[in-house]
Amino acid sequence: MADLSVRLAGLVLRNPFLLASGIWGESGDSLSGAWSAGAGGVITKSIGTAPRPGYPNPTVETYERWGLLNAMGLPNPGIDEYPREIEVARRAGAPVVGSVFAGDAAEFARLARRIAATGVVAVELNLSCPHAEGFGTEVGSEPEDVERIVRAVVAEVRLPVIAKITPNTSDPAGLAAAAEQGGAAAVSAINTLRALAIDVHLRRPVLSHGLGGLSGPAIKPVGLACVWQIFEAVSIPVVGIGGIRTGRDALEYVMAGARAVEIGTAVAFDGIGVFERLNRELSALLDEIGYARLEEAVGAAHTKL
Amino acid sequence: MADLSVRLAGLVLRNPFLLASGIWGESGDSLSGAWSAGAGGVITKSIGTAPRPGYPNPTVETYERWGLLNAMGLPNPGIDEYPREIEVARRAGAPVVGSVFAGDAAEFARLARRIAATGVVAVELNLSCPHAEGFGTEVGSEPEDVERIVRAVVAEVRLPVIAKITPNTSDPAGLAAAAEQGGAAAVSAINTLRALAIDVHLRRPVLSHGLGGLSGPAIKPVGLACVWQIFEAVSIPVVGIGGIRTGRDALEYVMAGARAVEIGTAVAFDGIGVFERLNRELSALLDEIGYARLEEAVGAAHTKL
Amino acid sequence: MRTIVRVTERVQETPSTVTLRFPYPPSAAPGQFVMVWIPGDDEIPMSLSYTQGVSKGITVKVMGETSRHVQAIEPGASLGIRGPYGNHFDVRARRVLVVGGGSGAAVLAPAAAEARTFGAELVVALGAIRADELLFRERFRSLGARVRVATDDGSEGHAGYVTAVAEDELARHRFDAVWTCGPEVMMRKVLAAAEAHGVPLFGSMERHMKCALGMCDACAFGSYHVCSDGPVFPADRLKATADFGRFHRDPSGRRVPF
Amino acid sequence: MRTIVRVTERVQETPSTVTLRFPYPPSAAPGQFVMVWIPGDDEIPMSLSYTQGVSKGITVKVMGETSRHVQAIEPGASLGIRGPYGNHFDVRARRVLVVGGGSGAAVLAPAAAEARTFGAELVVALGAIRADELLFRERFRSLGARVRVATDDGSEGHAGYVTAVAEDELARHRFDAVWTCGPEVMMRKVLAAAEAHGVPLFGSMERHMKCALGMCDACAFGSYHVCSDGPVFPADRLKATADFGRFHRDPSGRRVPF
Ligand SMILES: Cc1cc2nc3c(=O)[nH]c(=O)nc-3n(C[C@H](O)[C@H](O)[C@H](O)COP(=O)(O)OP(=O)(O)OC[C@H]3O[C@@H](n4cnc5c(N)ncnc54)[C@H](O)[C@@H]3O)c2cc1C
Ligand SMILES: Cc1cc2nc3c(=O)[nH]c(=O)nc-3n(C[C@H](O)[C@H](O)[C@H](O)COP(=O)(O)OP(=O)(O)OC[C@H]3O[C@@H](n4cnc5c(N)ncnc54)[C@H](O)[C@@H]3O)c2cc1C
Ligand SMILES: Cc1cc2nc3c(=O)[nH]c(=O)nc-3n(C[C@H](O)[C@H](O)[C@H](O)COP(=O)(O)O)c2cc1C
Ligand SMILES: Cc1cc2nc3c(=O)[nH]c(=O)nc-3n(C[C@H](O)[C@H](O)[C@H](O)COP(=O)(O)O)c2cc1C
Ligand code: FES
Ligand code: FES
Repeated sequence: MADLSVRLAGLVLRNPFLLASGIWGESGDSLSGAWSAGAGGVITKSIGTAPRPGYPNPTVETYERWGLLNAMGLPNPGIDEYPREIEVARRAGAPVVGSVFAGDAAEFARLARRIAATGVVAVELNLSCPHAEGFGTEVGSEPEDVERIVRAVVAEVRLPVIAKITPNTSDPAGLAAAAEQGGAAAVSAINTLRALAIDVHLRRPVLSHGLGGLSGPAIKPVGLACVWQIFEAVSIPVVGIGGIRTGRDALEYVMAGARAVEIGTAVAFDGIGVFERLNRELSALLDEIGYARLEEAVGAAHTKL
Repeated sequence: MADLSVRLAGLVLRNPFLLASGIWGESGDSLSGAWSAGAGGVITKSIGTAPRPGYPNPTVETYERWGLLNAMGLPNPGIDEYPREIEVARRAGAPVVGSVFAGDAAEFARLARRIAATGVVAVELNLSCPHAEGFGTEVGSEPEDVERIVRAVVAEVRLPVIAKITPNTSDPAGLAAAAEQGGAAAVSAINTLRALAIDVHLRRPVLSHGLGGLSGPAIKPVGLACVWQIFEAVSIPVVGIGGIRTGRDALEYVMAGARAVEIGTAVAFDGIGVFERLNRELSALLDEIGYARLEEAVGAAHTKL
Repeated sequence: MRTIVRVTERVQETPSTVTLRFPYPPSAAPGQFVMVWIPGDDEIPMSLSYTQGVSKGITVKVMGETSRHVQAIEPGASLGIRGPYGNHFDVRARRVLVVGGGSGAAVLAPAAAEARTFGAELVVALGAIRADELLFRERFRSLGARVRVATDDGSEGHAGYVTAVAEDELARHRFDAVWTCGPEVMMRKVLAAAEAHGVPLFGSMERHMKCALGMCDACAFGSYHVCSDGPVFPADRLKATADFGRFHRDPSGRRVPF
Repeated sequence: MRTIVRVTERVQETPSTVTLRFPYPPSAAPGQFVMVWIPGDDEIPMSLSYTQGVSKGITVKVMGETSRHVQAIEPGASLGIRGPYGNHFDVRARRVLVVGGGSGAAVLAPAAAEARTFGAELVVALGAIRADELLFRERFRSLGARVRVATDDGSEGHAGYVTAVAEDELARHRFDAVWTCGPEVMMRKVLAAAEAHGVPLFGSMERHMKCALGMCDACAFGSYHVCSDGPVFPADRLKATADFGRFHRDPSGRRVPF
């Protein structure tokens, strides 16, 4: 049985599978449910300064069996109410990473300080939501912005800061390098790809917001490329995200350079039991290939080109 | 039977389905084969100044049933030899669009002039190949570069110039607007998404070049979003590309703003017979929805948001 | 993927409730729900009130803007449907007490209909604010059920809550199961009564829904998600969930008291 | 998607030719080919020389760097395999003349083997530069085929091209089909002879291959693609294609004469 535990920016995770932000992340019971189901750690829904209802439905659209579009619109209970949810998850023993979104560096710093005070083990900055006006990609597409935001947050909190990078860019590695420059302890990639679904009979976009983000198996090759490029550009650890559904998918990310991975859409497609299966599959695969510890495989594919 | 013909930048196409660049595009017989099979027009492989063998195999990797990765490395016979292939296709009656790639504006202009002299009906500029050092995305990711290249080409040729835009950017609409500014008669989008495939047993990337481009059904929602955004930003016509396999896919692109579409990976997945099927399906769908002419549907989804 | 369906039939069931029928081939079980998209407007969860055959149905009570729009829909209009989602009632019970309040009867009627095909004996306790708002009374009757009603204003049957009728039935007769849907305060009382008489209870829950895929957490209900673990919950799960009858979550995920 | 296989067996067939066997479950027909990836090196098309059962095989002649690497592979090594691709010989013929030059026998041997299971009578005309380079001679014999050979250096059989043997057989006997694989100049001659005697011919072609998916155009052969319309072509298609025996395309797509 291969050792799946990983060290990530000072944390030790029992396995590399983190619940991705935005999935099972609004309530403390759900966060602890993901932890009981076998996640190595859980990331909260991205939390903002005030409660947000998000966009009207339809907010999701499945794309065949290989993708999912969403434009939730960053619904969240707001930083005043949310700490009680984190508390519930913490009491259940889950290592909780607090995700925050904001419109500028000062707001990011304020939110990060508040969420850091709730006992989370790290803070993830959502610099990459592709469909929320004034947030996400809109503040995270230029290296200077990323560096400034990360620097402002790092100055406020003692916890590891993880910058979540957008794939909707010509240079993901440049954004990651800017995050490193700003003092990030790790970068995570990718968030969803800007995407659209149209209903030809109704002659309109399906999602109420029009544009949304694509996740799920369809984006795995794009996520792998981002992680690959980022791994070559930075020396801080990388967290891989995008379309992971099997132990093999996860190992592909690890070999591309990820020390840990996040699981999102697979929870919708396969249920929360996916965490247990991922652990089982990854462990069996490492045994088969001949790795005693997952960490030995980090970046393994880079030595070959 | 709905009328599928479209006018595009002064051209009249019998139907909106163009053979995409890089597919069946190295030989004149193949180009005319696609035309006989029902394409509305054919686009050549991207041609450069000198012959290029491309990267060593493996150059392609299929991704389940919904995607394809490739890093061909822009193999092409070079502009000296290629005109004979165009001649073969022209003699068969096919409207041929000449695609070219180059490292800078001057080389683009020289190539465009040469290919324009072969009797093509338009020139497409590959500003978007994601995996060829010194070409494609590397010269087409900044609006200023796009504008300068397009301007240089437009100054050299009397034919409509189509700028093929990359999706590996934070702002596809900005690149399209730059192309319009430079004098492009149309923009086409999207080229492939930067992507990677890793073999965990061999611990290495599958494609010899490492990074490649993702095409096929997986990228359709991303292509639709790009076309949607571009349609809102420019007044020149848009050619939609990415993952089109059915008449409905094509109509989604048209409603998002495309006047014509290009078909690539579907030829690999479904064979060249896909053109006939696309024509049939699109025509039936327009009848069902109640459009007499495809052109009425261009951008139809924009009125609703 | 949504399927765009055309409404084939519209039935005004009560002054505030309308049934829409439309062809939708996927098979469905009573208790399951669909997400109903009113193009240009919201998409909302609706139980299937007709589950058998191709012609499915939903029965909509005016609650706010969107349900008002749904009600105004005429035959020929297009709806986007996805689903069915969620679990369902076990319709192979023998003696069932059905307790419905308000639009709750919408999900209980198809369950009763399918239970009849397995030969169940049905007693239905139906509550509404007024006699003319009693939903599916005739439908239950035509299934051979014994129907007892309660109205808030006493315009018919028991004057007051339907819970009293349910308690009375449980005290007098033996049942194998209680199925209930309605306001959570109502369901809490029915649960207490069923428990007192040792009868297994299954209640159909509602929470704000967005994805219906067990992902977005909008419908979080304690350690469950109504969209994927429910909407039908057995008594023990309801009782184990502190929020039951007390708190739900608004669209931002804030926990708000009923 | 490639399948990574482990080589289980390596057989030195002739001084310049090696067979590698490996477990690869997908079913295959004789004539079809696979793309063989030598990790860290190129990926090249190879006909399956063993098509039946799980243990497939390829038989590789040294042509350049990659085929030399393939040859050097020992049991236990990993190869990436995708396919099988392309069409195949119709093995339900009754009297077949098989004409193989050089490594061409690699694809003809499994066709002969499967034809035997349908009871075909086989005559094999086998050519090579030297006697020790005659590929699969014993394998054809053990199938019950009558084997005639030709060597460029006259070290065995007819001294000269195998086409002379084929012409001789066609002149003397009646055949239902000719199957051929080898240098295109050779196949051109065999085609002429088969035509002269009114015997349908099928030839297996080679072109530079990249995608093997009928997409990239690397293997363009007139209006056909060898990877998806071939590799086996009937005589009329070969004749209709001006490039046959005259031009192929290099990896850049340039048309170059043989
Ligand atoms: C599984 C399930 C099955 C349901 N079945 C039926 C049914 O068969 N018949 C019926 O009349 N009603 C049913 N409902 C309730 C119905 O979804 C709401 O009444 C409807 O969404 C109200 O929308 P509105 O815009 O008119 O109301 P609003 O004015 O927006 O709000 C009125 C009430 O409806 C609730 N609501 C609004 N949007 C949603 C949403 N997306 N998800 C859940 N609740 C929402 C609000 O929380 C509020 O309590 C069901 C709900 C769920 C969760
Ligand atoms: C359908 C098909 C089936 C084949 N079956 C066999 C077989 O069973 N046994 C066998 O020994 N050979 C077979 N070949 C030929 C074999 O693919 C080449 O000999 C091999 O690719 C040579 O590679 P190399 O790097 O050693 O040679 P190089 O030094 O690269 O070149 C030597 C020759 O091989 C050709 N070649 C190189 N790469 C390719 C490629 N990707 N596709 C096609 N030709 C290439 C070159 O054009 C040149 O003519 C087949 C070819 C095709 C198209
Ligand atoms: C419904 C949904 C909601 C999401 N919400 C957030 C969010 O609030 N913050 C964030 O950083 N990412 C969010 N994401 C992105 C995911 O965390 C993840 O980056 C993306 O979905 C790709 O991973 P996957 O393919 O495993 O889903 C969301 C994704 C989905 C599908
Ligand atoms: C094998 C292959 C080769 C390609 N070569 C080129 C090229 O030379 N020039 C170019 O502009 N695009 C090239 N493309 C991109 C396609 O033209 C098209 O933009 C992309 O594949 C998306 O469309 P699809 O999903 O229909 O394949 C190539 C794509 C593939 C799959
Ligand atoms: S509605 Fe999204 S989890 Fe239930
Ligand atoms: S090898 Fe690509 S078309 Fe045949």
